[in-house]
Amino acid sequence: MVLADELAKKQRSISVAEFFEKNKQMLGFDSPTRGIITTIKEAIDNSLDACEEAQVLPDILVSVRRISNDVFRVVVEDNGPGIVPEKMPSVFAKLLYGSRFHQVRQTRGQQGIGISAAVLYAQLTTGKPTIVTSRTDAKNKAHTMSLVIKTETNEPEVLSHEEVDWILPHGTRVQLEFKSNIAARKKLIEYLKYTSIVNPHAKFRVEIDDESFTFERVSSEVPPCPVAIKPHPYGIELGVLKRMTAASDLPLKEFLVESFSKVGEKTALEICSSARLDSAVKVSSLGLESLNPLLDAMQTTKIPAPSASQCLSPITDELIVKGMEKEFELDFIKARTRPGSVYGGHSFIVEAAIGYGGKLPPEGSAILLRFANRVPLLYQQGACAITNAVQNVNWKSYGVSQSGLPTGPILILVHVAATNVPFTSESKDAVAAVPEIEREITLALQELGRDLKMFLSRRDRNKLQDDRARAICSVIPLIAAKVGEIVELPVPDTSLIEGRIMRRVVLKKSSAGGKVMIHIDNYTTKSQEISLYDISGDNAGDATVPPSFVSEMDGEYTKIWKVTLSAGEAFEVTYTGSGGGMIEMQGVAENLKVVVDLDV
Amino acid sequence: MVLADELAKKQRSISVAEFFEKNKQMLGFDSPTRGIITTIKEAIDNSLDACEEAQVLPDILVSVRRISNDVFRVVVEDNGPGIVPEKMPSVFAKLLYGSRFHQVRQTRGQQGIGISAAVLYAQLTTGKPTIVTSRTDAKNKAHTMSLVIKTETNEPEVLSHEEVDWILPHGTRVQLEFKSNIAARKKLIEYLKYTSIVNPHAKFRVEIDDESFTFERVSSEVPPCPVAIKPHPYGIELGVLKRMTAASDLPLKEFLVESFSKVGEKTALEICSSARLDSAVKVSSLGLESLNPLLDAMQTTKIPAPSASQCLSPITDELIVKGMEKEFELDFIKARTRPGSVYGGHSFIVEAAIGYGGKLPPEGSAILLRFANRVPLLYQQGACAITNAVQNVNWKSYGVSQSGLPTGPILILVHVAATNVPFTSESKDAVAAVPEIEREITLALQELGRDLKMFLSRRDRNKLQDDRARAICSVIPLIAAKVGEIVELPVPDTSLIEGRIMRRVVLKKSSAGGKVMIHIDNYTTKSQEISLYDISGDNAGDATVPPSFVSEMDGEYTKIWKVTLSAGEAFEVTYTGSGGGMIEMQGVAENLKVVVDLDV
Amino acid sequence: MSDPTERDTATKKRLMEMAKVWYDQMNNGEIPSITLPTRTKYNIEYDDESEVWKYGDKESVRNAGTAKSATHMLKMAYVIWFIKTQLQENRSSTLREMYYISEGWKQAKFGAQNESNYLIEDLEIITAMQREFFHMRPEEDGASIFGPIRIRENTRRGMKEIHCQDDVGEAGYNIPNNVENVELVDHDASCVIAIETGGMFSRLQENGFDEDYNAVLLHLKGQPARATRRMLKRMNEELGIPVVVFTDGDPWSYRIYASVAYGSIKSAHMSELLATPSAQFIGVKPSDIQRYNLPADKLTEQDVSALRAELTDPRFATDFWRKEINLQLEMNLKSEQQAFASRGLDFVTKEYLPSMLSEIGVLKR
Amino acid sequence: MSDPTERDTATKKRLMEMAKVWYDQMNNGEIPSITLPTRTKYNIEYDDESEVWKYGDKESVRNAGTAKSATHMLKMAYVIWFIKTQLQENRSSTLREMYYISEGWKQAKFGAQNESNYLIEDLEIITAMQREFFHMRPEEDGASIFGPIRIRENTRRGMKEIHCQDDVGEAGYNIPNNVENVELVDHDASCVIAIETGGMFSRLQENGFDEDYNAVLLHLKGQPARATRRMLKRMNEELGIPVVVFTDGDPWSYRIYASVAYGSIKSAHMSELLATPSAQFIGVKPSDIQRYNLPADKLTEQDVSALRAELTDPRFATDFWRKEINLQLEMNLKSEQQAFASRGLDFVTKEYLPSMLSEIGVLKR
Repeated sequence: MVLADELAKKQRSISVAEFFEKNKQMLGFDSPTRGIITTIKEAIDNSLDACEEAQVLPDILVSVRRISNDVFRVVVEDNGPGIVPEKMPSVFAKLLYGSRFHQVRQTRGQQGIGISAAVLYAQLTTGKPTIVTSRTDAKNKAHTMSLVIKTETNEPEVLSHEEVDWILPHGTRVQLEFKSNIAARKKLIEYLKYTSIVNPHAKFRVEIDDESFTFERVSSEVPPCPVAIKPHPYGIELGVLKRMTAASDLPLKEFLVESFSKVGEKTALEICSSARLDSAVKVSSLGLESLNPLLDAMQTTKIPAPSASQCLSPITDELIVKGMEKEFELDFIKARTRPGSVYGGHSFIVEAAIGYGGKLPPEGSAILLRFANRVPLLYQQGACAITNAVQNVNWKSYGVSQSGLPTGPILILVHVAATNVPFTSESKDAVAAVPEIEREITLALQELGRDLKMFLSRRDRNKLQDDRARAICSVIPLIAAKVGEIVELPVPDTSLIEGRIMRRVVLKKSSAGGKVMIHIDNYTTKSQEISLYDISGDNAGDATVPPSFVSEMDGEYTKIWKVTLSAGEAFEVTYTGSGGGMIEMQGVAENLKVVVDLDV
Repeated sequence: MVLADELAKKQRSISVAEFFEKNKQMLGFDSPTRGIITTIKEAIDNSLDACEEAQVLPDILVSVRRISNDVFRVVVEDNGPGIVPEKMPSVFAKLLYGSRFHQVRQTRGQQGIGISAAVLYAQLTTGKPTIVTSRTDAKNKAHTMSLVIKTETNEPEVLSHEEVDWILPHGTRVQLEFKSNIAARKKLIEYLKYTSIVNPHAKFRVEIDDESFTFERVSSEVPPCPVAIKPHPYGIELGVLKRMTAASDLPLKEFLVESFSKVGEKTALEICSSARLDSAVKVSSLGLESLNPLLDAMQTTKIPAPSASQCLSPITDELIVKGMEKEFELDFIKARTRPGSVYGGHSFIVEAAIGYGGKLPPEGSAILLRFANRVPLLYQQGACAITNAVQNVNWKSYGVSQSGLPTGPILILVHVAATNVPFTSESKDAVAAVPEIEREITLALQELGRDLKMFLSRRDRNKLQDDRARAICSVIPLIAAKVGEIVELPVPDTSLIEGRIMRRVVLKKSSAGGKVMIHIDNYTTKSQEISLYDISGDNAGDATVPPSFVSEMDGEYTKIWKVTLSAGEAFEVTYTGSGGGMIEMQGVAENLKVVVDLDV
Repeated sequence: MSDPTERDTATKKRLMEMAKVWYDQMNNGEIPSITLPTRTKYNIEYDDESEVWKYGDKESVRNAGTAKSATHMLKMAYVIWFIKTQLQENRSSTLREMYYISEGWKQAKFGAQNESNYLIEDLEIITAMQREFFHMRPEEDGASIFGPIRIRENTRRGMKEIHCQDDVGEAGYNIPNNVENVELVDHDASCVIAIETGGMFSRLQENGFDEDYNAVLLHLKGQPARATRRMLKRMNEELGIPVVVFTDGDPWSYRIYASVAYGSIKSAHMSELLATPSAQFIGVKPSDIQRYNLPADKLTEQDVSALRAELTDPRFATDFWRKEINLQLEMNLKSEQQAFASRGLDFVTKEYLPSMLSEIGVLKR
Repeated sequence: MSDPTERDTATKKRLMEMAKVWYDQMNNGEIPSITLPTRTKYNIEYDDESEVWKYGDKESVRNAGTAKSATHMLKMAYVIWFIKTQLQENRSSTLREMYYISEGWKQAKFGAQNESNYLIEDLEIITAMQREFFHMRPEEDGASIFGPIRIRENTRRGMKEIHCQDDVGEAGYNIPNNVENVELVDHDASCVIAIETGGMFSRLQENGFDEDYNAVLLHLKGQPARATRRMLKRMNEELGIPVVVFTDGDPWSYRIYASVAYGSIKSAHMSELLATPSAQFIGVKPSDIQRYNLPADKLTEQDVSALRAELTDPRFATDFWRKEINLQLEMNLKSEQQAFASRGLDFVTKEYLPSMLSEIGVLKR
């Protein structure tokens, strides 16, 4: 027997479950800490997808409880449409099984691996089966199954199955036990916070051991469920085209119209003529020598982009802003949803948002939140096309400093929604470097950058105007006093300058020789109703104009005068006192108000 | 019909070929450039593995030829054992099919994905089948098949099959066509260079378009083929143990001895008693309540590490050094092979080498060559545990500067050989962060660091000795002259100092007043045979000792004196001339030689 | 205006006129403003009449329209007021003292030392008067003088008459910080040699160069103080003694020469008082480094950029300087004046200086 | 050794003795070597007898066993030879000139200026002689003096007698670079006030402090030159005038005081000649910043590390300095002496100095 025969005996098929059991790091189960995050993420992805399909407002319970030293029990329960009992074993205990892989539309889960991989990981570390309960409608009872995966064959094994009563009319609950540690807590909360930003219609109740809290929904509209569409001719690859033609019994023109989106009769004929092929030829008869020009023609003929509106479900500007406002305090916030675009035949939409100022840390790199199909990406930021695109924007031209990422009090959110998100690995941590996607991210960020620049320069302009007013009202009188002293003449009156230069309401307070003087000039062109607040240790008992209201607390007197000044009019009050304290006026627009405390 | 029923209709199995066709970036086919490298790498991995199994010295041809604008034809041909015709379709056109996945031993390919993924990529981009030719021995003819993968089912389809004459008695040739571009050329040569370093027994002939060159072998010994062993009890996970016990009909003690490596009767009994289990109980009857303590006992009982020598095939220090010497010019080179170790029940060995100086770039970060199971890792250096371990070594304590990686003229090679290398993804670019592996890399590098430090300090010491000699022979005579002038006395004789302090042969040349004087002192303890070379414009016609040989060229005279000096003896010659030129002596060991040209 | 009282009255009047302009502006409801020439090297021009470089036509207007410039004007008002008081009380002070006194000026307090310096310069420009007239004393004294010249100094302790060779120690006569108080009585000098380094000053003294050639030696002590430049100007103008400048061969030394001969950019408004246009350069030239094979150092990055800046400086826009500076950039070398010592301690007094001084026509022996 | 010829002969003898040691070492087949005290602040010790800080017992031996130190000794041999020649020919030169002259010394040529400086210091230590004895002239002159003291200076142009108040301009008498040529004739002074800044020197002069208190004012011009320190020492020792030091309140100023009073680390070997142990500090103290509420600046990083270094400097190892330095680090502030101007231009002469001088017992009015 030759050696090759001997070797041949050892050759055999490998079950995909075996493969991933041995290579669990590829699925995001590389450490016990990460395993718990990945599991919850996969379960929540499924719940949110299912609720969307059923057009139900998601109400999801996440519970993590330590049941022995290193064993944790995780439960995720939703109010989705439920799963019919016959499909429960395959959905939860067979890798590469699912409803969404073959559909061209945006979903969170795509690969049919996620939750089954969690089941595999659970049985590997604790030997315990996963317990799934599901109910499809109020008329039926719930079904509870105890499931494991037969690794050698990647087939589900049902250890027990019973019908049970359940409080929910429909929904699914999955319970897994595996080894982990509590280091995951912080990351888990981060994951839930970000998930809740991009799923503003979902409510999450969280129980971690004895602690419980809630992420509330800010929108009560269920986003429309993306509808599956046909593939787009652009970016279809030769191998796929060959398979499609071989399986079809249609003539070429009809094949094109039927099989692809956005191809009507006219476009189909254009493709045929460009490829120099008879539009009536049976496509199953086409060989490579015809398919090659056909593919070329499909990709060079002008065809509209697939209508992203059907198959994709962007969050929309408005809801992104709402979600961000809920979780962050910001001075500026703006979001953009780009028009749909295409890469390799897959539709996608990029959404982005920028937040600035507020409670964000004033220094250091921007906070970057990455999302794909409404799922937050928590790991491998450095390897992600989103990060890359953010870094390639020239932020300096928008008045923001940059070192790789932009720096300063900035938050950047980028959401890539696609019928097929090109992840760099099954663990779905990072988007691969697809030029079309990077370009769209760049465009979205550039639009937002221009808005941010406008905000920043408006802020600077306001500062400048304030500054000018302050100069005129507080410094020029001092110059006048000193110049008067030098030339040995009476101090010039500077109110003319104030009046001419500015059209504002000027409040001045000064004290000297045991007298306090408050003076208001209305240099604006309109009448102003002013509430003057003066808080100090003086009771102003002898005020030349008695205050409309006085109150005392701990020796501090709050005096309020209600004053109406028509354009050009002035108000003045003096009283005996030592001054100090604070002074303010209400009722005048912020940008028309100048308050000068000459004692400070 | 409830919604769940509707949804259930869409749920179905996904073929692993479909999955990877859609997610080809996960397998290292994310760009056309990278696709060509990945393809060649997978083919060569298989060839080298097969040659090792057959104990043949690999002779591998790699050919890349552009056949149209963006279509390239790649051929890889080896002299391995060949593949029997029945297995050829599955080996090349079915993902997750192979001989090495289930074996516990070191192989390059492990996953049964690689070459089939290349076939999938080829048919996807060009629609062309892959042509495989294989012959198992001289008595049989070769078989040629034209193969594609049926994506929907992940099954091979044979488009043609014929027997052909072939010049090789045994071997395999695979030919693929796909879209790529020539940007891959540099990376390809880099890949082949590095592959040849860690496979010093292999010869590669390379043809890229019209250019061809060869990487020769430096060792004619085929490395022993690693032998598959049984799994080790450490690091076996509960799920796997459960499966093993369920499938066995042995009593516990026999099960332990039979199923695991390094478990003898004594160890088995120890495990049983530690787990408080009867050694005679049938393992198939054990439930989780018994398996949990059994697993604990297996992992806490002291069991020797698996004998890495059988299942692993390290390159060995000696051959790493040879391989590196072949490709780099270095002043220092040292390699270490660590003893075998274990992570999660998998045996592994770390080998490392450090090269220093020579033609390496004197500045910037060290060059880091990463290898896993004799395969170079070319991408994602930053994400790799090897890089991490190198960076965590404190290189400064070995006299090497560091900024993340060490810096300076340094080359670091790390090879991880394992029965299962924990890659971060199927594209096998980076080793995952397994603490046991990182620890072994650190230890290997620390050992090498100490050697490097010794080399560097020896080099410094040599410099110091040279410096000392130079001081004594060239500066002290000048001090003597000046001090003589100051104290107004004859210049002191410094030869006593020279003789006492150094045990060297000192050559001095000086010229003054139209006379040239050459003086040699043998201060060593041995007799020295010296050839004195004096090249200058002087012909030394009147030399007090006539030279043994004189030649003239362009007015330059080469004068050679052959002188034998016993210990303590001196030689002197003077002649009329103006000096200059160069002077040197041969026959004296470099570290015993001091040449002082007092005119310079 | 040699009478101090008269001088003080005129100064006070000028300052009050300036304040009156602002006063009137404000009374008319205008924001007060001042106009100043732009103070950069792109705005200095050669004045044919006085033969010095002065500020050109480029002007910038400052008005009190922003908090920053209003505060600036407020500070100027305080400074004018302070000077007026000082003149009235016949006191004087240093800039640094005024900086500290401003502590009590509330909003008009100076933020940093150089702010008060800059303000005084502005005032000099606007009033066309020297700071010495304001009784503002510079921090640094002037240079030392050693040579055949007799002066009379009006000190606080009375009038002192001093001969700068006979009545002083080896370190020479120290120029006081206000040269206006010095009267030049008589002299016996063929030229004034302004020397950059103390080592060279001593060398010429030791070698008797002042006696042999009737030269007045003047130690510049680096970038020359105002008092030094004013003194050189007066010796040249009032006594008609030729002035030569002997420095190292590097860009900083050329600037020393330029500030003596053409005036500095910082005080271009004072050029007529401070610059000595006829002063000639006899320092180490790049071509000397070659000619005498002098020990030299490589140029630093700062040197190179200083040389480059000089190429765009109008004061160096002559064939001589362009040629020498370009040569220096090409050679990438600089030498110190003491480098002549490499050719013997007497080389500089026996060979270099006599030949240089004859060449430029200062010595006729 | 006031007679110059005698001094030169002794110096030459000492240098030749030193060379003879090496000569004998070489003739005996030994590598020539020299022993020097370690020149760091960890090796300076207080000498009870002379009351100054000197180098302690820590020594380092240099021998010609490596190319570097052999070359160093070769240079030293050349320097000794050069000085010997200079003494014989009665010439002098600056360190910088010697540096350039070394151009012709082949292997013994200096690589950089500070190499020749360091070598001369080594020679001073080994021979226990001042560089002035070697006819090596410092670059910088000494300080200016203004006050009731009369000196006689032996110049190259003969003997000059000068009264430092009556015979000089306002800038005062310039201390020459070799104080050994100055004779102190008589005085009418209550104290010498060594002042850090020119502004304060002029302030005291303007306010007539020298006349009112018979004080000799001395402008230190920053870190005092050797000539200045020697002059202070001599006025204190020969004439018995108390010396006080009036500086800014920052670590660099404390070092100025320390170098006057205790000697500098660089010239600890010369402490007996240069240090004035009885000199008292009346500069701005950190506690003054609090007491007088002086305008102050934040300490820079350099300031802080200089203060930290002073805490480990044996010269500052007294309760007074430890308390003040720690206070300063705590306050994180420093002030200049002219900051007293914030309390009026007369404050320093009417209040601060009289009270300080009375407090330390220098003034008894």
